[in-house]
Amino acid sequence: MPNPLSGYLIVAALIFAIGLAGALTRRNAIMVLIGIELMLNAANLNLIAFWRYGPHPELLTGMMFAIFSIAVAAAEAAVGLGLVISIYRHAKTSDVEQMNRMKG
Amino acid sequence: MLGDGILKGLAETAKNFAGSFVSKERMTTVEYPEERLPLPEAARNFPFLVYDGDDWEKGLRCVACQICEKECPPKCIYIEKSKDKKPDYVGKPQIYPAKFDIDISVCMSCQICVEVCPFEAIKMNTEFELATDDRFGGLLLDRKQLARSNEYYHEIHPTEASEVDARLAEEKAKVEAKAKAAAEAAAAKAAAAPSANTPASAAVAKPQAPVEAKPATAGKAAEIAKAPAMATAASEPKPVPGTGTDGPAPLTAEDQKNAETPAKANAREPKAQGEPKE
Amino acid sequence: MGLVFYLISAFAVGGALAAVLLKNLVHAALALTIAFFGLALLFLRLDAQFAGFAQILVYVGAVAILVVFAILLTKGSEVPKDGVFSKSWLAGLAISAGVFAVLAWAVMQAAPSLPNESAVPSVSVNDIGNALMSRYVLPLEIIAVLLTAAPLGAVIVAMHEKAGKQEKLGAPGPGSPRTSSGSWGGDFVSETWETRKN
Amino acid sequence: MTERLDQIFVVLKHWLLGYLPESWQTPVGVVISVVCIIGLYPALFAITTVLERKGVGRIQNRLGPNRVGPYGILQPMADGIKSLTKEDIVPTSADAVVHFLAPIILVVTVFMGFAVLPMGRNMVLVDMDAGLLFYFAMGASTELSVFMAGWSSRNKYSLLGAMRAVAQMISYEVALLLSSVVIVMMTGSLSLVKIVEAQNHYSYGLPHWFIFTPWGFAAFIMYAIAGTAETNRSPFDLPEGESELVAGYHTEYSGFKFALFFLGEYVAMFSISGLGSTLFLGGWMAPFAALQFIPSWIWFFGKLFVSMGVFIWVRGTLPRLRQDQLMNFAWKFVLPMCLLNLFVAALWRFMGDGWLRWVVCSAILILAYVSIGREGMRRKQFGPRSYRYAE
Repeated sequence: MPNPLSGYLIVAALIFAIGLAGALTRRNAIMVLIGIELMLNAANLNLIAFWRYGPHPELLTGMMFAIFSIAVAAAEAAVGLGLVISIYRHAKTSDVEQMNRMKG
Repeated sequence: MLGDGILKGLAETAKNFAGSFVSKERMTTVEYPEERLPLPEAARNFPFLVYDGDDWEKGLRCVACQICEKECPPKCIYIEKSKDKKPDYVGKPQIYPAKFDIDISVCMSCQICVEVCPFEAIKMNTEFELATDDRFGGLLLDRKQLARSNEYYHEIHPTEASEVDARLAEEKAKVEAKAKAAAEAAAAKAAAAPSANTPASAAVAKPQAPVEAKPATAGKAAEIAKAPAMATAASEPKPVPGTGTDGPAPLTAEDQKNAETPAKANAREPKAQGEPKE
Repeated sequence: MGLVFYLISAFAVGGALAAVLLKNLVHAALALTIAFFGLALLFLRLDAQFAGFAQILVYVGAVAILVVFAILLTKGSEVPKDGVFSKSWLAGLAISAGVFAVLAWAVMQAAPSLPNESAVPSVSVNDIGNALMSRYVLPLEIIAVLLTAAPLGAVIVAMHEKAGKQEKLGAPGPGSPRTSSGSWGGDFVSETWETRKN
Repeated sequence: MTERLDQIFVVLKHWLLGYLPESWQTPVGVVISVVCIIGLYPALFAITTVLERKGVGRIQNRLGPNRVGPYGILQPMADGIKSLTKEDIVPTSADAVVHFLAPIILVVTVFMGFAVLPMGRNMVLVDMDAGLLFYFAMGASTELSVFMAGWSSRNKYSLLGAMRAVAQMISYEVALLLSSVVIVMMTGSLSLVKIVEAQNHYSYGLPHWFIFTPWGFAAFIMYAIAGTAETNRSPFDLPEGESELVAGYHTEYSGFKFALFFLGEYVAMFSISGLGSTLFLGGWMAPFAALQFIPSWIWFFGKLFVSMGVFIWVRGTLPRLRQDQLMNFAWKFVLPMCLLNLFVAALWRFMGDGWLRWVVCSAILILAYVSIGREGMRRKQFGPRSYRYAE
């Protein structure tokens, strides 16, 4: 790595790509959510890295963004998993490929 | 208000905690190996063999009649009769158990052996610390391990033991009286009066049966009554049928039936198995 | 840089890979917590103490548990027979590989112009609190509203509706509500009514 | 002299480190501290187990263990040897890796919490700026290990116990955090060292502990309830309710792994007690100004043992709650009280000095306590049990 920031960015990109792959290739709705969580986390890593090596760390912009993103991700996980459970109750499956009807 | 019950409970347990250091009466536990609670008199565990006197081998009351062995529901008693005889407590020569084993891993403490024993020879022990590291040999007690003195019996079941002693003493006295009567009768027979003997021995046997309500003891009475008769049989054969018809007869028949049933069942079993083949 | 960075990165990336690849969903969720933990360590390495601990508290303590609960509630702990990957997995893989290639290329292109080593920012929790309460107070309030609304919504969505309640809530349809009812009592009433008619 | 005794461990550590080259001192110092913590708390755990058994015995008018050694004080040694020599059984269908990792993760995360607890003046492993947050982050991680243990055992009892434990810990963690946040509000710091220092002054010979304020007292009660539930102690020991679930999530553990769970549970109790005394009871401070000559670490561990004694006392007194009572209590009593307490603490802060704030804050809290309690009792949500029998 030429400099530390790019190292963190590459790791973040890798985790983002892994999360994206998981969200796109897995059949289970919960696994899709797991992939999305990974992507959010990769974004958080980016934010923190940019805050750390940015020109004005004392302004805390990236850090704040990451903290808010963590909070939003928690809410998102709660709602997403609630939806998965609700869908599972209706369709008796959590396989996203079988959730192809508009009427439950 | 919410929580006052909790405070009340906490006060109660605090009282218990502090009180347990102050008053010994609060403590419900007994520190077992050092302290023991007295066992209730009716406590029972596994059977033991009673012996009189100091020598356990000589004083065993058991005459190896094998009634207990036959009656035992889980069949945990194993008796081998001796070839020779030794005198019992009344002085009559009897066979004795050459081998008397009780497998206490099988025994279920039902006390039936005690109830059927005509000789007061087997009683229930209260000893419960029988743990051993050998579950086969260690729990198979032989007659030496089973033998306990009559004094020990008095110690663990005082009321019952004194009753038994009184009964034995009474029987002994009666036997002696009867022996005396027999001797007198023999003397009388010598004086040519044979008809006098029969009512006398019947009178000995008869009152015992109503007094002892239990059939087992009645049977024992018959046995004891029979014993002197046999002793005198050599000199006088006549009283034997007289005593035999009087009461012991149905009992001995029942005993025989009991004794036969397992044997019969055993005999029948191979037949039943063999029948479909034929 | 240094060895520690590579170790932690390997930890996080390995956890993420395992989370995506493992067949058993509970294993995947546990691997996900490894990834979260690795990312939290990376945050700590970036001197973002508060964010790192918040990450552990929220993700490992709450989100992972939530995922695990959801897995157990949907009977997801059994491995399905017809494979865990969708039919179009190759396309998904290609897309994500492409995304990674683009991102990595961009990062590598920009690397020389990126800022190099910089001083450790001296940011205490106090500063974060002050910033939250002054400059970022509006986002904070919005997040607070979101965090109140989202769990409520999640609970309502996931709540198991009872048959009786549904009936009470539902508007009376064209038919008689008595005969259309699915409850035991309704069936009983409709049956007797019909038998009487016959 | 008292000064030296107070700092004896700090001085000892520095003296030991003096023999090492400069670059080694920091890592070796950390290692020494960690080893001390890892050695000390299991020893305290051993003492506590025997004290607990004897204490609960006394509460029930029994003697408790008294066979191994004089007065039974060597009982933990016997227990330890027994559990170490027992066969380690892993169920055939268990998930071996997860099953193996669960107790280790539990113990590690539980011990991590001690890193930020000040155990005496200048006796803290890391004086972290976000110490309290670190503590709760580690506390939250224990839930996962409990779940791992229950799930990997492939046993219904284990799984039920784990689900109960996780549900309970999540519910009460909210209360635990909210009751601690009051302290953070008043001191303006997440560092536990600073929190202790904020309480470190006396007036009329009495200390300014946070428990001696209306909001502090209310928060302490809520903290104690939530902490008891968080460590799965009686009366909140449903996850391992032996009458229903054999042993809950550690049903399928034996030997050393079971001992690790047992250790983890007790060390978690120590750490919750330690945090509680740091937040509300002045940490290593002496309760009276006149007693300050006694070393600070003695006060810390004394407070630890007193709170352990209360744990044991409560265990010997209260019966186990039912699951619905547990949840109702968490969400309908403890949580509203904690939220109200936050408001009361803010009020206290802005009312300035004077007797008025005492009256107002106490009145609000007592009123809320009585009314929420009465309402709950009326609806039979956390009152005495009522039994319904099958018809």
